[in-house]
Amino acid sequence: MVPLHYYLIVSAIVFAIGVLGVLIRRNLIVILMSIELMLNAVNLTFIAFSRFLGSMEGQVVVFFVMAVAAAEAVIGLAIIISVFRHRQTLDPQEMQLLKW
Amino acid sequence: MDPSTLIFFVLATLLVVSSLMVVFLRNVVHCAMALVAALLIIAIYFVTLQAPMVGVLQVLVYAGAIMVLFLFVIMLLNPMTPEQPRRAWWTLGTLLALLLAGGLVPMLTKSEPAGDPLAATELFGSPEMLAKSLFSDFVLPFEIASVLLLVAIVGAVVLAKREH
Amino acid sequence: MIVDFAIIATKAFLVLFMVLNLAGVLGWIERKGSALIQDRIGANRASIFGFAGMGLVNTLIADPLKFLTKEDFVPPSGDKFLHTLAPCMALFPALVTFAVIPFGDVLNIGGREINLQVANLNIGILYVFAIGSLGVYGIVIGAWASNNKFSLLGGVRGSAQMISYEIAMGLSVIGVLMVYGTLELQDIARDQGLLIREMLPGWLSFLQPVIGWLPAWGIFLQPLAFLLFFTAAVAETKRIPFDLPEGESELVAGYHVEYSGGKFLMFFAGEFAEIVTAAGLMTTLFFGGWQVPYLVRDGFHFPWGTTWLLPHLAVVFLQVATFSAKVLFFCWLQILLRWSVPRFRYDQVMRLGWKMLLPLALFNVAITAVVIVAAQ
Amino acid sequence: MVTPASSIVAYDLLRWIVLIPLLASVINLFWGRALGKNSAGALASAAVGASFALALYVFWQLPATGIFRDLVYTWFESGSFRVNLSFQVDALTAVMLLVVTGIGFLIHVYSLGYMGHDDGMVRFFVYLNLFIFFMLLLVMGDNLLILFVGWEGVGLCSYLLIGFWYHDHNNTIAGNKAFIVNRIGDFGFLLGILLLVTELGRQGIWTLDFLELQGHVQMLSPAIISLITFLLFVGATGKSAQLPLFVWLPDAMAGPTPVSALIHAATMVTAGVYMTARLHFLFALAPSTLSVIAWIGAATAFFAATIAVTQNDIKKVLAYSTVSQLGYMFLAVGIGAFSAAIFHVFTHAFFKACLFLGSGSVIHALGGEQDMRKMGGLKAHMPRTYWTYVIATLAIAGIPFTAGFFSKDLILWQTFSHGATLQWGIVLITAGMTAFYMFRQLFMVFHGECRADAHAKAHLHESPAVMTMPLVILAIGSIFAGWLGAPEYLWGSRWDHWLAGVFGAAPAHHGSVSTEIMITLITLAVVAVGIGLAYAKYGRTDSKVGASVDSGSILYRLSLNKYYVDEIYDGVFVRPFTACSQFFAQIIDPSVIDGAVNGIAAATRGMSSIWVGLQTGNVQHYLAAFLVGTLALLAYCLGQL
Repeated sequence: MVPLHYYLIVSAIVFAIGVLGVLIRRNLIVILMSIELMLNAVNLTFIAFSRFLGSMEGQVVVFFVMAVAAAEAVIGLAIIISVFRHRQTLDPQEMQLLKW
Repeated sequence: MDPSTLIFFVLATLLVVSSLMVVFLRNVVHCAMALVAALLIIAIYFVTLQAPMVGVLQVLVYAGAIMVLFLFVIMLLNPMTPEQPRRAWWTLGTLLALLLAGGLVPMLTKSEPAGDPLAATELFGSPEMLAKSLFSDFVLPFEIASVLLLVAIVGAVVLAKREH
Repeated sequence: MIVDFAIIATKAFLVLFMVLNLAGVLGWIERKGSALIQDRIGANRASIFGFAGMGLVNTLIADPLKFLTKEDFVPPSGDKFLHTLAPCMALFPALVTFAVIPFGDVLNIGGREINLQVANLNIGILYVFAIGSLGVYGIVIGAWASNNKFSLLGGVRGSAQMISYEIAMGLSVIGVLMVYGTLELQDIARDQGLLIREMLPGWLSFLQPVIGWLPAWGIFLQPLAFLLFFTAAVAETKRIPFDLPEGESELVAGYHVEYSGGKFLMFFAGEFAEIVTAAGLMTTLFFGGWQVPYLVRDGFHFPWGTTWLLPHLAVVFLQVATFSAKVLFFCWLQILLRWSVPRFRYDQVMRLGWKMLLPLALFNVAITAVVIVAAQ
Repeated sequence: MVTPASSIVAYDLLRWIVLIPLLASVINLFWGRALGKNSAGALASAAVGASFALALYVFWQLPATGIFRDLVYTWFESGSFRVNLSFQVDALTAVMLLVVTGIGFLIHVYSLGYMGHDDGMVRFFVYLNLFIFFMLLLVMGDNLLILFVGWEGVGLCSYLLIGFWYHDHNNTIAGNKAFIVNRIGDFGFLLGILLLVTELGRQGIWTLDFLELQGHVQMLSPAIISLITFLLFVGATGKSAQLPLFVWLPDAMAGPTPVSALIHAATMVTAGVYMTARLHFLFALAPSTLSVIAWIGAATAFFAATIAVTQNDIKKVLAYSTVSQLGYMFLAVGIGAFSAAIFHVFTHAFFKACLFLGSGSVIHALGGEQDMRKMGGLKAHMPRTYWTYVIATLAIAGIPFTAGFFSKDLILWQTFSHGATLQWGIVLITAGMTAFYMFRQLFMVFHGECRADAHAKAHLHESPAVMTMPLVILAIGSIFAGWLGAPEYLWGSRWDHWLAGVFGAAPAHHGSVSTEIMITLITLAVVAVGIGLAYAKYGRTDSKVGASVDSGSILYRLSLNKYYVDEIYDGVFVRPFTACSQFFAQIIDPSVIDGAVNGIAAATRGMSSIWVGLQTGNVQHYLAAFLVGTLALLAYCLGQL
């Protein structure tokens, strides 16, 4: 039986990698994907806990996370499309109008 | 080392590698495919953790729908300009991420090992149980999620529609 | 332990073997069928010592040889890795889906009870859809990897079309799941062994003499669902009248313009495998799967009372044979479709999927729910 | 004496007495215009009439020592401190109830005629009904807070009605004056209530309920009680126009005459008396306050009378006489003769309402003329008004066997027998002056030749029946209302027995019946002198009214100008206050307050101009900062583990 810690550590690493992606990439689509990666890392911890605590709550939460992730991805991609239409780029550094 | 642990480590390696590929590959489509791989591996983890339902949903929703949507958008925009990274920012980001991982790992390992896995019964993770808790304890969140999805649909249509 | 493993391996091998062969046979059926319908002879050139075998030689031997010996061309500006990955991703789901489709009831042999189904998952139908949803990657990746405007367009079309019709497909099946109350295909198949009179609620008992003798097949309980499922399944296989991703007339060959040789063969086989899988699903969900009307484990029990006992092996054989026959019939039906209906326009495809199938499926779910509640 | 709880009876009818006028008021407020002025007025009058009928019914059922209670709901509750919205009717309340609804009803009817030509009639009746509602709240509330709500409510209505003809700026000013002066008094009143609650609370009793208060006030130390009662009395001086806060009442005459009759003569101004009577158990424990009240009452009676003798405005005279009569009531309160005070409230309500309505009828006839020098000889033109006026005048002057005679005489006798000889002297003289100025008014208005201008003469007419009927009824009341409280040597008083349930047994009379009769005779003599003087000066047909009077004397001018009290207040309080406000508004506010605010704003802008550099607009930078914060938290948690 694989102990709980292993899963947690793996998910932590994946999560950190996702953060890294969000930090350093300069392509909105990839950033969005990295966010999905982080979400899934968290989902993994949820499922692991639900398994090791023997309660369904974790799985239910993951279910909701998926729903929210779907909504988030849809909206994010829609935003990306409209942004790309206006200023032929996906580079977040190019989108700095929102400041003083 | 018993086979389940072996499988775990193999999957873990694959998962980490594919996640790294998501972050570090230059080509967006390659990133997407790497992410698909990562998602599938996580789905396998779910199944091994007695959450087959959620695992299948993972494949169905993430790999089957969301990622296809990503690819669809990538093809639609087809961004040709390759991104040029800036060294300083990369090093800073990597440093921060490493710190995060270095902080999280001990954090999570310090948490005392959870109780008996025997609590997981035969039915555990089956559609029945998931549905039971979904429609008994979590009805309200469930409904709210449905509304959220509706809102997302409308929002997406409004955002992506060409105005003219 | 070893024996169990061997049994599972045998089942898997058998199913895989059957599906692939069936795919080949379908190639032959398609070509000869088209020839018949278009009043030509067709597929009769290749022959071994003058033996053409009605084109069997052509389709089962010559064509594969030709494909495998052709040059495997990758467009220079394309993406080699993905270009290779795509056909596998197209073929793989079609093949593994069949794992959860039961092709018979239990087989008692040497004191063992063998469930005639490769993998008995308690989430069977969901598994089918999950794997099916992966099928789209083959097209999309292939289209993108070959870096060709036609194929890119085909890929975009394909991804949109397949996602759209997956939704309608899933929703159309929900009605069936509600009726039989399980996700497991083997259970669904077993439940269809009942007779309608055993399922009729009290307030409908006056219908007993009229329809009571019918077997409780999905087609009788969920006719609308079957129509929707059939349409969606055909669209999923990307064949005429839904061949927009391929679109010979406007996109040359759509997503596999740049494919040749073995990779194209894989796409080709994948398509037929999908047909087989779809046929298997239709059979299992709506036409009783391996059920023979009035045939139970020890023989026939006709509604008018006469019973006709059979040995176990005979029963199992009958079941498997029936299943195969049904699957073959639906494969033939889908192929026949290709030569008998005109193609849709792309916007028509989308409108059909979103504005007709989806609402109808939802309507079906609602009606089913109402009836079930009323029946309790 | 604490009323035994056994005699408390739950009685759900009470709430309707209060609610009906409110309902009528609301209906008129929203749909009055749709109904039309006349039907709106009819509705309003009917509503008050209904309340009156209910009140009579309740009065009929009420046992002498019993209390009816009607708990509507618990208004609020905090800890053990609970305040109910609930009503009670005991003997005292019953009297006030009948006065308010009965007289109120008559005056409503009267207003139908009086306000008939006014465009604001609907609004008028809305206010009037609202007033009745609040007044009933005041007299029927079973705890001090409900009473206070009613107290403030009637103040509001008084303000609204004084400024009813808001087109004339002076009326608005008069309304403001009434309101502000009352605020001073109410502030004292509120302080008194708060002090009472907190002090009792300190003893562990959290209540405002009258009965419970009655049961527990003995706990308080005398000094505290004196302070509380004094503060409460300050409120009473404001509402009941006693020295030094009487100045608003004369100006309040700017309102329509029915209002003056109802609010500023019969009911509202007596609220102070009612309040002191209602809290008699409290005041009884504060002899020092009582003596103060006695003195202020006497002084007010005299002071107002001296002003009244020279006024030429028909309503001003009545206003000052009201102040004077209120002085009598407070004198009675001051000497502990609560039932006598309420008795005078009762009778005074009749004849003073009658007088006001009569004057209103006169003003109505003369098309708004209020100066008595432009009247005279109206006897011939409006007989009904005249005779009712005569009766009411006799009553207020205290002619035997009229209502005023019994009540005023009772107060005088009680004062004397209580040993407050000095106050007795003062009010004795006041009685004479009362007779003088009332008959002066009678002569100036109704006798002699008519001095009205031609135009007024032209449409001189007796008022319609709808106005004179109430006058007649009130006149009858002005005679017989007093017979309830006849002295012992006549057929005796039923009044004291009636109120004994509330105030306990009437104070024993020191002194013999002979003394009492003698006191009465002395009073009558003084009154006769007053009447004689009035006749001599104004009664004879050859007297030159207006010019004849020796306007030269300093005393006369003092009196005519109300001792310049308004001017003094203006100089002492108003002007310094406005000056102070000016100073703060024009120097402090722009420089200090605005300066501070603007300074803060400027400082903020300066700081932000420094920090704005952090806002690069680049999401990833923000995320990095966010991540740093997360890491800090993480490090902290790790440190905890």
